Amino acid sequence: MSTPAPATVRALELEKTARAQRLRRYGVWIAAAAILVGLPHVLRTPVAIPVMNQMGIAVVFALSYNMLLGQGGMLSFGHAVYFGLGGFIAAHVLNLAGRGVLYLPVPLLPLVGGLGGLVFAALFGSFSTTRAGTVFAMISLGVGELMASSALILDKFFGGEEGITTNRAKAPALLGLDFTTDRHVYYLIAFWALAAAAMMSAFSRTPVGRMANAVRDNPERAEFVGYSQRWVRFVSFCAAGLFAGVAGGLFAVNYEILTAENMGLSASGSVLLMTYIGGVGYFIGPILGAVIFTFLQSMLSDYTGMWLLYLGILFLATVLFVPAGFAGVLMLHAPAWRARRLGRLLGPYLLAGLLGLVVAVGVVGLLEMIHVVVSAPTGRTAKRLFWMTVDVRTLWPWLAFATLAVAGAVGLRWAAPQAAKAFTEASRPVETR
Amino acid sequence: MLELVLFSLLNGLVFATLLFMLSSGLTLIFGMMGVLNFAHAGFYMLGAYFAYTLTGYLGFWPALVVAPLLVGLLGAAVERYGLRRVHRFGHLAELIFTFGVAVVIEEVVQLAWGRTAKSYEVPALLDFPLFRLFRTSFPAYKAFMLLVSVGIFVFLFAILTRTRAGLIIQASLTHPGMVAMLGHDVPRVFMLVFGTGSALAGLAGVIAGPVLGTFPGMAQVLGTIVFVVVVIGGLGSLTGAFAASLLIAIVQTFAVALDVSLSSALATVGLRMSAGGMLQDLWKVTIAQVAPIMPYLLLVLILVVRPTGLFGTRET
Amino acid sequence: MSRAKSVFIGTLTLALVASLASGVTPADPIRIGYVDPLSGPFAATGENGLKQFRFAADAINRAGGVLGRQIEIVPFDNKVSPQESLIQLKKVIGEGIHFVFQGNSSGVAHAISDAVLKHNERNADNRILYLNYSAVDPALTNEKCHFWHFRFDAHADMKMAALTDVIKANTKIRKIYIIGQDYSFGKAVAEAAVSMLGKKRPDIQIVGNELHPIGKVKDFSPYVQKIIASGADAVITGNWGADMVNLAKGANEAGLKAPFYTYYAASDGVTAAIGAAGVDRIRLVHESHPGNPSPPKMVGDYIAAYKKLNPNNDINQPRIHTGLNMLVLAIKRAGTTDVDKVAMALEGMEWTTLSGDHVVMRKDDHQLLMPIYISVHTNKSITYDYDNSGFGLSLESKVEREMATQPAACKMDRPT
Amino acid sequence: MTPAIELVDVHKAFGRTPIIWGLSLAIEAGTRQALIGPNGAGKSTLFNLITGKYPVSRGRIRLKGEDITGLRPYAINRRGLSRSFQVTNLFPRLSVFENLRCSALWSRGYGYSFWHLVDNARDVRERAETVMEQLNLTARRHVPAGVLSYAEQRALEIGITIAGGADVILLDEPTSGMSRSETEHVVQLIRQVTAGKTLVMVEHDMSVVFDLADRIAVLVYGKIIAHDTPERIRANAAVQEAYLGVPQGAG
Repeated sequence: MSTPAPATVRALELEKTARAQRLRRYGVWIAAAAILVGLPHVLRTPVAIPVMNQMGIAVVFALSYNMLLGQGGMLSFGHAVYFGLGGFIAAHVLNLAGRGVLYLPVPLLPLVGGLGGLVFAALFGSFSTTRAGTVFAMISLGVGELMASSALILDKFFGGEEGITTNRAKAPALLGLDFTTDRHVYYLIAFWALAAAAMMSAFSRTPVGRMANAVRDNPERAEFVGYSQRWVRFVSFCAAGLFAGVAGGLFAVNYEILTAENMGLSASGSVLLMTYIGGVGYFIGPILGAVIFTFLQSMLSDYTGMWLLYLGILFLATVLFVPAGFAGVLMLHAPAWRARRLGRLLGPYLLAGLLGLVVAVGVVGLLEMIHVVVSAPTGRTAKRLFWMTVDVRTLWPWLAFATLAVAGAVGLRWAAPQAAKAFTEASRPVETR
Repeated sequence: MLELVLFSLLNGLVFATLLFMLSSGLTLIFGMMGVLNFAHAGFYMLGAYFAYTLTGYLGFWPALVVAPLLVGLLGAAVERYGLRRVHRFGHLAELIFTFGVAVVIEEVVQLAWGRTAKSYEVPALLDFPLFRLFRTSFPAYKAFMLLVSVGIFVFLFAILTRTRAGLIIQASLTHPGMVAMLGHDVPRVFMLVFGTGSALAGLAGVIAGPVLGTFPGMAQVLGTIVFVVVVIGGLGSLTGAFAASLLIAIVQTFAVALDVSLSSALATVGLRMSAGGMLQDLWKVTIAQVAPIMPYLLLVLILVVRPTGLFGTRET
Repeated sequence: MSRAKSVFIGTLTLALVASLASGVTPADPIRIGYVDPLSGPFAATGENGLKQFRFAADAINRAGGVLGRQIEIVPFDNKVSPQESLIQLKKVIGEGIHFVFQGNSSGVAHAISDAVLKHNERNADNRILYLNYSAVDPALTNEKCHFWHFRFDAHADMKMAALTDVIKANTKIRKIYIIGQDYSFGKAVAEAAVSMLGKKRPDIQIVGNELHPIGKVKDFSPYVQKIIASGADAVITGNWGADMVNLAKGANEAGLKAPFYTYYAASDGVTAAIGAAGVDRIRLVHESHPGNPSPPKMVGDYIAAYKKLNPNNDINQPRIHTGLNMLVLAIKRAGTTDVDKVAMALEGMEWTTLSGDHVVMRKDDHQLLMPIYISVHTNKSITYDYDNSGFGLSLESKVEREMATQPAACKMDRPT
Repeated sequence: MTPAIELVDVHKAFGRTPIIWGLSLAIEAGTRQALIGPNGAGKSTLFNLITGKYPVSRGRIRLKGEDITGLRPYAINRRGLSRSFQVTNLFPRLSVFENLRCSALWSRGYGYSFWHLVDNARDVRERAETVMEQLNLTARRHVPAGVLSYAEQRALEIGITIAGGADVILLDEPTSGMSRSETEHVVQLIRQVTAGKTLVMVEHDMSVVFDLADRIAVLVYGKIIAHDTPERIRANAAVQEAYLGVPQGAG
């Protein structure tokens, strides 16, 4: 017969570990805040702050998307709709504030965006969350296409192709922040990104957040423990729309322009991709994905006209080799970390990584040279590649890059199993005495 | 008016058959493997580009056969060496994988053929007006397109209903788990279906290239319309895909002819909308203006009312 | 300290000194940003534009550059996205570049123009100049004009004024159909056509005024059918890219004989793709001599020299040559690269183009005033074709500068 | 006294095939009711009708006197009825602890709250702890349900059913596929966790049925042919003819 006593004792113990856990959790947030405050002082290139602003917005957007995909199991092709609508509404409100029609300091604008996202998520969610799976995905696709096209047709609200512009410097200043520099905006975005991330993390630990996981796993059973799967999905959907709207509001502040493109299918596709390569199964996944994706998207194009090709190859490689995303790879190493054996992995990983790099150099070299042959002006046969200049008319660079690619691949075939073996070894649980 | 209706109908038919060629493969892939194949339009594009190059060496007619075969082989290879490995990671991984394939195809096409549009032309043999009625002529090539897709439809139906492979495919459409238990090599069937689907998309590209243009954005122009057809028709239903192709093509074609807006419609019944406010455009937009987005409206409406699509039996 | 270590540190110091020194060499080139699509579906246009800029810059550099410095074109890929353009603009600013050319898409142009204005207002010590060589929405030099934007292409209304002059003279045209992409430029074309035709030829009937979504129409047959049903004698369209190609093809298939007056139906693959379907059907309104049938010598030489270097591309935007040379002249006259002073020098500047036309940068709105050419797509007597297709543009008529000039409606704030 | 569950003239047909045929049954509150019958008799269908998974074709169903006909499963659950499934039906990616906690949320009044943190919800956590203890799964608290052993999953299946504290509990073949000793353990468990509640159970293992049940209803081809105490059922000729046929205990 059960006596409540042992359970209570255990509960008390758990209380203690829970408290430790909570402390650790707060620690993470405090550390994140410290890093965000310090970053602009460390990264001093002029491009760093604009790129970090972009990343901050993407992080909020991707996290909101993962509330649907990772937490709620809803694959959406139209999440940018709520980002865009939130942004448009924020831009219009900012314009009103600029004209003195209403009083609203810029730092509160993301809330307006969030409200806009929420209202429209509630509207479209009311009929699209009835089902999960493909039906949901396809309705989101239809809604996405409809809204993106409407943005070009409904000229007055969406401003047609050139969109709606606004001016954050004209709105009332708060605490002396007039947002005329990117740095001001950086701190605004950093604050909201952190706040939104904390709230989204908290949401996943609320009853409805937990039930979103349950409904994702087994909608039928969720109904038999008292929850309507439709309502659970609807609440998640609205929350995701809210935070997408916050991201849209941040976008309005940062870029001071909203266009139809922000609501389009490619914007919705990007957020899916960044969330996926980051890792849908982990809270940190979308953050990693957004940072990496944004970085590649805005920096890769400085170096090559074929950056999309490399991005495509990255998707393929991610799906094939690290299907749980970058966060998944990191988390796989938790056992090895706990066993304090990460050091043993350094050698094999370094070797495999180096060989992987060799393959990449070879492949990139070949592709870039083909690109030169196909599209450069006649006579321009020289190409700067990896800090050297090669001439595509001569044979040796072709040979060299091909050799690198093949040799690297052969080496990797040998080194990868070694690394995998080392990983398995290191992840073995420590024998308890 | 008769002229407009007649030719709209004919054009609608031609467009419908093109849609069907694309969606037939996709619906089988979707229905059997549950994969939202984003690379499908990419294979369509490859078909057009392969045919463009092959036409230069072999002429149009051999290219008509060879290009789809090449695309089909490529599709089968993508399934065999890519999708099959990804399959165990779930549908989402498969979707991202096909998305990656789509991006790579589009970029490789630009790498190989350059970024400008290609002058892939209607073959001389078919480059004449078949008949002329009133002021409009109907090109022979379009009649040829009609003929080919009707042929494809008959061929597919025969395969699905008369052959052993077809029966296996049908069985796996309705009872996905059962076929493996009957001792059939499911991965092989998947590869075949994926290859055939890609080949059909390639064929659509070969045929549509000269009419709709052969350029790097051709896959994107087609965009998601094929998904719309497949979903409206019902996942895995060939008949559904056929009906939905017709429906969408006809709706789109005839919507273009309708210069009616909400305000003009209201005006005929005596209501006057005062134009004003942020959404004033909503009243002024004509049906013709929104014709190309009608399919998406249809998609949402149909899915809300009937989640299985018109002819489907399953939801996912 | 070991010998190897000291050698290492020595080398490092040397390298450092060398790199610092190289940072202040007087021969530092004047860098000019080029923000346009270099990837994605519109990359063909962007890449060809970049090549034409580099070609023009090379000629300037061979002639000694400006202020004793060379000029360098620095490309930035904006993927024709307004958002991405702003990111690239931040990079431009971060790299210390002060002059930016952009042309593709009026939507992007609005975004950049607006961002440049805000940036210059907020950063008086670090301004940038936006040189628009191709985005033709009239608003850019009218209600949205500002001091740091200059346009080197004739805007949509100027081109329409020229076009309607030609139509005015053609008494055979009684019914006109207007079709365009549903966005600012398409609408601007339609509006201008309706109002100008109304003034110049009130007897002409507008039998259709159609807008369709950009890049979403797969099959243009239904639209062509509508045009045929309307009995139009001529069609005006601002369509570009695939929308233009497919419209022309649809017209050809259905046997629609009416002429198409267009803005962007040439080169970058469009000419080749339209091919025979456009012969004697497509008319193009543009800003320079098309090179056929008998081009001015300068135009011919320029095209030939470019073709020799870039056999797969065409000189389809001679305004790139005009814009870059005018900027260089302004820098020379200002004697500095200070943005405000260069802009002052550009105001009112006169220039003779390759076609031999005298053009002038109007001070009131920063719009280059120029004559307009109207040419026909053909394969007859073509010396300089497009896309190596055998098809090209042949001059039909020219509308002089005065006729094409539109009143300036710009209220500009100048820096004091 | 109002019956816990009362079915009045319930019919159910799939397409043209009738499965349940004019069935009426009253289950007294506080009893352990077993439902037996040959395969295909409609036992699982009956469960699905009572719990709202399928709508009835005709007839009424009452729960503690309240009409619940046509209500959705969650609405019925909220009125104090909970069920388990014959084929294990858990939240596979959630841990054992989360499975139980999610199942206890609604009944503790948290609803669709997004203003509470579950970690702070002490009552729910303690409930989950208690159930976990009862199921003997405490050592497995962090393990995702999907990777538990079969017996553990079956135990968790019951745990999810009872965690919400419903007073009417329906168990669909709780011991199916279990070894003798596992079965004994589960029977113990059921006895323990359903004390003072109404239990309705479909079961094929006759020893379990006769061990646990206060009352047994025999369902054959969509009809109740007998409903009585175990002793009387054992002696009932009609039952023996229609169903048992073989000596009892063959299991």
